[in-house]
Amino acid sequence: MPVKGWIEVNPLYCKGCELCVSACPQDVISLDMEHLTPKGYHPAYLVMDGCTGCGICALVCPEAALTVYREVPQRAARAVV
Amino acid sequence: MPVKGWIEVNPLYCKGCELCVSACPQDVISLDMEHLTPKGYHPAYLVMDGCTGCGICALVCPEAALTVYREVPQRAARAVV
Amino acid sequence: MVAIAPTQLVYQRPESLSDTPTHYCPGCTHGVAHRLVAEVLDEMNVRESTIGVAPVGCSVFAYNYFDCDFVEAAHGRAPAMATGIKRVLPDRVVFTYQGDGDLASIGMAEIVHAAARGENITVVFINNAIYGMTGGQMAPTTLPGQKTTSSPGGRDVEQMGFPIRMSEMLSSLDGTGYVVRRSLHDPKNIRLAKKAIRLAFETQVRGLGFSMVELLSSCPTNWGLTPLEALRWIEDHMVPVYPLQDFKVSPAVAEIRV
Amino acid sequence: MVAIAPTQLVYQRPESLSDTPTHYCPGCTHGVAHRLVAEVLDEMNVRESTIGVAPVGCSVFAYNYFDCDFVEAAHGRAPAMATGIKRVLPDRVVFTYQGDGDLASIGMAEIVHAAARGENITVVFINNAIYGMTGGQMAPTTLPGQKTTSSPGGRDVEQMGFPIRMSEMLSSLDGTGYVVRRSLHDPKNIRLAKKAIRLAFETQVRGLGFSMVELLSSCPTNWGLTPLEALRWIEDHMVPVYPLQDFKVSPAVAEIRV
Amino acid sequence: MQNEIIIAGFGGQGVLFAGQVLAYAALDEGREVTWIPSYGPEMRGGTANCTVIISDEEIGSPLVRNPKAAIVLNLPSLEKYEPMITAGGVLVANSSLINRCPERSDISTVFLPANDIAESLGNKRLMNMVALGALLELMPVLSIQAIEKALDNHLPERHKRLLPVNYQALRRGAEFAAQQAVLAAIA
Amino acid sequence: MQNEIIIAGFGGQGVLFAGQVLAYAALDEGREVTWIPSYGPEMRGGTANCTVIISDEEIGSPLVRNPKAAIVLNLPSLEKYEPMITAGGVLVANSSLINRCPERSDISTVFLPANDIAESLGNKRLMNMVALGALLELMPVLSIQAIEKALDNHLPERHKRLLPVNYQALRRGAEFAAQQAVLAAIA
Amino acid sequence: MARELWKGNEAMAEAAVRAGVQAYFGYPITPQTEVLEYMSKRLPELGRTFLQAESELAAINMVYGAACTGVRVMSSSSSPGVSLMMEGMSYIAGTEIPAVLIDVVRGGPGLGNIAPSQGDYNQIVHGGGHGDYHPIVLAPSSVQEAIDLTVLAFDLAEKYRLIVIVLADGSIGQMMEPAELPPMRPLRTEYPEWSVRGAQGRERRILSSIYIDPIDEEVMNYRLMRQWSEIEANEIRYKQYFLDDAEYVVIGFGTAGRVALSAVRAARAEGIRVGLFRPIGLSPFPYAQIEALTEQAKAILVVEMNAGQMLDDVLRAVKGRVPVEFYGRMGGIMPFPDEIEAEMQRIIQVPPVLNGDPRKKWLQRFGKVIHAE
Amino acid sequence: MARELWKGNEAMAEAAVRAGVQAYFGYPITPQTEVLEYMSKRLPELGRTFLQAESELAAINMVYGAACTGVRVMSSSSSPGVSLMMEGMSYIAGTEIPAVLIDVVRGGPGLGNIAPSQGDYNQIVHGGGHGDYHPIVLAPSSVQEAIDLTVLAFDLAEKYRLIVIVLADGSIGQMMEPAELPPMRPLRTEYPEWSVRGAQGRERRILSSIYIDPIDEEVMNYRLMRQWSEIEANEIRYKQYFLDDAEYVVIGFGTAGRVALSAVRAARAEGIRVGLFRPIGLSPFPYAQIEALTEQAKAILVVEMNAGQMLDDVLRAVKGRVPVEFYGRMGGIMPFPDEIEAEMQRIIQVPPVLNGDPRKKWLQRFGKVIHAE
Ligand SMILES: Cc1ncc(C[n+]2csc(CCOP(=O)(O)OP(=O)(O)O)c2C)c(N)n1
Ligand SMILES: Cc1ncc(C[n+]2csc(CCOP(=O)(O)OP(=O)(O)O)c2C)c(N)n1
Ligand code: SF4
Ligand code: SF4
Ligand code: SF4
Ligand code: SF4
Repeated sequence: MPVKGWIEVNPLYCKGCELCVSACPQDVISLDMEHLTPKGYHPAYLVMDGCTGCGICALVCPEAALTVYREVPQRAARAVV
Repeated sequence: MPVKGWIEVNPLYCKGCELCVSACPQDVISLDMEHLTPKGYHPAYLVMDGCTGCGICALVCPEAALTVYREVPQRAARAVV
Repeated sequence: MVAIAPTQLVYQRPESLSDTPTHYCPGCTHGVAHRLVAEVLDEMNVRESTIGVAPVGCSVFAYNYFDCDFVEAAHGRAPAMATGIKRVLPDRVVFTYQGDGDLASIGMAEIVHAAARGENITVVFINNAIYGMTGGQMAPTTLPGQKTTSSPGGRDVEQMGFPIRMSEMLSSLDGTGYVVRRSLHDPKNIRLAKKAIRLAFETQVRGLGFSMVELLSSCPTNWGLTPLEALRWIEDHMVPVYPLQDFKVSPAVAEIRV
Repeated sequence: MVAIAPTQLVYQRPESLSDTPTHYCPGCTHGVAHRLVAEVLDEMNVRESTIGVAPVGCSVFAYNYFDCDFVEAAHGRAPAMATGIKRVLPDRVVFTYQGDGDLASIGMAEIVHAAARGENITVVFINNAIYGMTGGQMAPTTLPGQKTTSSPGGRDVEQMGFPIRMSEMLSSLDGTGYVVRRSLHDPKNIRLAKKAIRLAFETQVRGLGFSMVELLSSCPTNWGLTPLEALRWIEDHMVPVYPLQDFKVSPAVAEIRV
Repeated sequence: MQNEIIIAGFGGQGVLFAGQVLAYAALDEGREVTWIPSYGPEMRGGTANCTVIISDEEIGSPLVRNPKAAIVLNLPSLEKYEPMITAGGVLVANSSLINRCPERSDISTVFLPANDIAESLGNKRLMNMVALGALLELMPVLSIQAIEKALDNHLPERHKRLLPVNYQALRRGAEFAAQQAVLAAIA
Repeated sequence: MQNEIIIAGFGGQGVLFAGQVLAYAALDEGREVTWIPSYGPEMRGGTANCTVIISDEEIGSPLVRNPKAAIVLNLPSLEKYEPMITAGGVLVANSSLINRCPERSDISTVFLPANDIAESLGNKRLMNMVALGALLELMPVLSIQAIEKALDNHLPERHKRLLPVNYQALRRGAEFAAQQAVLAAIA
Repeated sequence: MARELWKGNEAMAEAAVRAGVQAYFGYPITPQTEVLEYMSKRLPELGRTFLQAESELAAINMVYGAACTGVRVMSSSSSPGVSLMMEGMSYIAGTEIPAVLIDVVRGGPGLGNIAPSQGDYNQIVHGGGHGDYHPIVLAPSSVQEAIDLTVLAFDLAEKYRLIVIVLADGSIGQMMEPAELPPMRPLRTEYPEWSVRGAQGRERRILSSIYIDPIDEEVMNYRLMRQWSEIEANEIRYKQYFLDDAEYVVIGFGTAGRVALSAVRAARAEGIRVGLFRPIGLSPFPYAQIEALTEQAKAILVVEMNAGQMLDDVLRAVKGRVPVEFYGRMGGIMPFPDEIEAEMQRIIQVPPVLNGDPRKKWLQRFGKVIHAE
Repeated sequence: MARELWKGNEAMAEAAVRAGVQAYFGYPITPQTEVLEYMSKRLPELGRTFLQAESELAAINMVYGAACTGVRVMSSSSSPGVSLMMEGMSYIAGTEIPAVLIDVVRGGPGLGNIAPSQGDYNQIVHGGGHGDYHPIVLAPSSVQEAIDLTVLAFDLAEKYRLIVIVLADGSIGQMMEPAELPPMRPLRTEYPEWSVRGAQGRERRILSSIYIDPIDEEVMNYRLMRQWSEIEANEIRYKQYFLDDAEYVVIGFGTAGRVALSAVRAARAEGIRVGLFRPIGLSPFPYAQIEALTEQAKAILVVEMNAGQMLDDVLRAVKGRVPVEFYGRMGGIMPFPDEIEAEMQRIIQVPPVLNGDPRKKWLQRFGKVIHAE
């Protein structure tokens, strides 16, 4: 069972360039056509489950708009705690 | 018997740098300590026989002060005439 | 009560970036280059001893986006300005961030001499094959045949000259310690670019001479492409002309382990 | 009557030199370079279609010594000025004559870009490792350790930078057709230098791109040597740092037979 | 007699072109005219605007603090220019992107969904023409015909096929403005 | 009371240094002084000169058209400066390199073989000191002793060993001038 | 040719083409770039020379070279780029050859911004490189004038063998107005007797700015100054509006002048007897004409888009005979007509006094205008 | 310290060292090169920074960078090299940081020659790069003054955060005179609150000349102008000679001023009541002081080693109240005192009239002086 991850998109920075959208290996990011950022762009967001927290979206993001988290598998978790 | 040659030194240009003097394979050029050029230099001149008209002095002269002549050996002479 | 799985932070915005949003066009990889530099400053923990020199070009406002001391140079003179700073503050980390018009056109003399002097500075060179800020004129790095607003018929190399490969040219100078070219068009290359930027800064802090990382970067706006198409364009058209290689890695630099 | 042996003229002052005596110091090989260029203009019979561009440096008065049209450029800008001339008069022969301070220091941007553009001009580059006219300051080409009036302790490459090898650097540019280095320190090398100058001008008249001949030249006055010692100094100290080679001979140029 | 019109909105909303069409039409009608844009990098992403002045005599300043009319296609532009318009002037505001009503009562206002009308015509880039049509209805400094002629004369060849729908856009804008005026009168 | 001295000759004849020695001596004597050279590339090969002004008050112009005295070490310098000297002034000319006599009778002149005297002292570079000695004999603006002190104080270390012969040169010049003056008086 | 709608920058470029410019060398810079872009398309079409130089420094030296061949040649730039041309301009002046430069001024100093400004007045009119020389400087206030003056620039440059600078500003460059272009002139086929084009069957020619002997340099400087006196006599240009019965005179050039025109019209509408004097040639400057105005004017208001650079020249002309007041906007801001009208009203209500420095007085008032204190 | 014999160029260099210059960046050019050569030896001895830049353009931008760190930094050059620094100077002004430049002026325009001249007055005092700003300009007339003004230059540059230029000429640079140097000042160990040296435990600092919004640029320009008014009030410098009872006034700066002094002394010796006013600060210019002189002077003679550049500023100050005459030598020629004395005699014999342009009148006469016609 794959690790579970998620991203936070900071609307202050995101410009809806879609580079993360096309870079995401799991294809789980897309633009949110319902909302506009303060600068007037449609921001990226996680459309569905499946994010593994691989961080590739953050790697390609020109605006450093992304924060990426990952759920720590139990074994690792102990290590962490 | 080697070809006979000679040089003319234009005192307008010669600066007595002695580069021709040291370049001359026959060692027949030297500076004329008796005379000064209009610019106040001791000019180069042919001190003795032996110039073969090889033209090396002219090749190294920074001032293009030298004209080089050579006597044409009889055979060649016909060709020339 | 329910057990909550502990979570781990995979990536967050680097500290060395200020919280000012950039003015770059959506998808412009200037932003990626900024981020990578900031990550390296964080990792090397030199933000507080770093002084950046911004160019004239789209990145003219770079000083707003980094959380370190910054100065703004005249067009093309960033290497001279950086030299002035580094010479009086040799223990600070000094870097310039320059576009291809700034560095390879008007600033040619200053970059060549900074490299020849072995100035201990790091140069982040953004090669996007065009003048972005002024609206898409030809750069020295513009590709043969490429249409720009000042080469409307496409760059005719016979009339307008050949693309200049700065990294190749500068690497012939003895003062250079580390000169490489990387690209920002996909995750793999972005990772390699970051490694290179790290090595360039390490070269500087060790006093091993002039270091420069040339980065192939996109200008979707003036190329008239979407951000994604622009990345493809880098891969398909720029990389063949600007090979991604190490052009100068001095022996001392080769030994650096990070 | 006596038979007079017919005589043959082995060498005489070239027509393309005016009859003005130079202001160069005795034994300065600037004069040799002038002579060779003039001989080539004679041989190619292009004196009347040639326009020379003089630099700022000891050869600032070059225009007085050649019997062809001439202009005098600002310090380092000869390649730009030559470009302006050549672009409006493409069928004329345009050459610049520049010292190492003029070409390699202040004029770096202009020479690099003229080369990158493949400007169809010929550059005669006099490398004497020093600033002659201003009284012997350090040039970009000054040798490591060499004492000059602005590097009184000798050139410390760590502080003052490394010698710049212009021919090597420029030959990396696609616009160059012919880039070589020769020396003026003895008859053999002077002959080779002349051949190179001829080839450079042939490159231009055939429209085969930018051509440059770098000539290692003496500055007895500022080196503090006699003219003869100065030639030795070239051979012993300069040639090892500035190898006498062909750095760029484009295929088309390689085919030229003269 | 001089009329000043400011057209403002996001870059890409065609505000500069709308102004040029006005200017061309004025030229073709033999009037004096100036068109002056905001220019430079701030256009990137940010807002763009242009000022068009149409007059019967040599025009002095190409900029005015208080224009006779303004077309505002987004909220920032409304906030910037509504207060500037001279009393008795005209304001055309794009309700598609502006979520609050204009406030002034001493000017005649059209609040029209330019984007929606344009999209209903199958091309949202026509919003500028819709707004222009509305303006001319309330401020007949030039006839719709003149604008159409200008479009015909100056639209780049490759866009000529779009002429009819541009005409439509102008008229739809004008009609909408006319109706609103009527309603205003009734109310 | 202000005295102006011009020293002129070929580059390499030490005219600039002779002027500096004068200036140093004046300084050590607490006088006001200026030394100004001809400078730049024309020195290469060509002629060099410097003007020294010694005064008791703040010196205005560092150049004068008509100096009180001139030392000329070659023909061009004689031709240039002889006519310039103020009436009653002093001219020291180097007969070793000048093949014609000075012409003016309204100034006191020394025509001395500076090169030959210097060579007789075993070092022809001393010709400038010989000439300087002669000048001071006719125009005692400073004492020979003052010059010697200046040489002692300001001659670069590596040349210090040459001090005695420099002194000699000064005195030989002075003596020659004195004799010539006597002869002139007799004649 | 009929009137068409032209953008200032493109109009100046096309005007140069019509005037027979053979070669253009330039470097991009806002707000001038359209000149270069236009030339990059137009000149190759005509088989003439366009080259984007590596810098303004290179561009002016390319112009220098091309000018030596006797053809019509030009460059264009904006403030920072023009600063880089100072050495080259001095060389061109010292070589006595013709060249044309367009400076589309932006806000400064330094990188500043790209908005319209007149901050280069001093550098162009008084500074302009080392040594004793003067360029002719022409300041258009409309697209039509920009066209006419660009053509004139080439004629004057050639007539007097010097640099002529068209000093525009960002608004002239970016504005569109109806304008008429002159017919296309044929390119020259004969070249001046000084031009360097190869010594084909004639004595060689040399073009240089060196006069190593000061005596020669002085003679050359004298020649330049004598010629300048001639230019001062022949090449004064200005336009007057409503001056016949004017008691108050506004003086402004270029865009500031045309903005002032609106203000003057408005004031006239209220019956104020005010007129406008707009210098078109800034160098040589219309000193005599302005001095003459002191006989009718109760006061003079100078309006500029800078901190009062032309003001100093006006003061020289006025010789303290009538009060001079100043109003300027700086850093890329264009004044609105109402600001200038307000200044006129103020001057009429509170007649200004003779003594005191107009610039200092303005700064006192101006602090409040921009809420700087 | 005792008086020693110093060459002007070396004296200025050592004065800068004593004043605590931390870094020097320059490029060789006659007649200034000794400053660079001296620094190349002296600064490394002291462990300070000397760097021969690749050009004047690079040098001024290195100065710009070093100045941003808050240390004392300078460059030096001569006319053509200074022209290449115009953009950099404008940037330094726009960034409001201190820097010192020495310009040892030579004959121009163009390459011209290397002889002493004052031909850069306009470029330095009025021109000096694009945009609205003023450098402080100090003009020494002796080696001692060159020393004192060089030290002062650093103090003023720092006090007002701007460029101060020491405007010398070839003769000041090459001349030797007795002079006394100030004691060595300790290098600074604390740095101004604006200096960029790394954001160690503080907010980051940015130094830039951009104000992309004209509103901000205008506020910055206003700040510069307000400060300049302050400088005009505080930093006027000049020296007066024999003026108390003078009926005729000679005005000249730098070397021209000291040559004039000889002429004035000679005239006084003949009982002529003439005095000398020598501006030491050229920017700000002593307008008020010169205006005041019009109350005692029957006529004013301006003497320069150029074609009358400061003359225009004198005319502005004089406001046409007394006749002004001009005498200049150009292209690298230094006037002899007798030329100036002759001019005074002429003025006394034929009292000059108020109207007419002094420069034109001079040119009329001057043609004969140099046999140019
Ligand atoms: C002296 C000078 N010349 C020209 C300009 C105008 N200018 C600003 S940015 C720029 C080129 C920018 O292109 P590049 O360096 O490639 O950076 P990019 O915008 O593509 O990131 C130019 C020519 C200027 N500001 N200053
Ligand atoms: C803008 C400018 N900077 C500096 C100078 C002074 N200058 C004249 S020649 C020269 C250098 C000459 O050296 P180089 O080019 O090597 O030629 P060389 O004299 O050795 O033949 C310099 C710095 C100048 N004339 N103009
Ligand atoms: S890459 Fe960054 S800026 Fe682009 S859409 Fe994704 S989060 Fe937004
Ligand atoms: S090489 Fe030439 S200049 Fe030198 S001595 Fe010989 S002839 Fe004279
Ligand atoms: S113009 Fe090009 S380089 Fe500039 S920000 Fe936009 S995309 Fe990036
Ligand atoms: S100084 Fe040197 S380079 Fe110049 S002429 Fe003399 S020897 Fe030749």
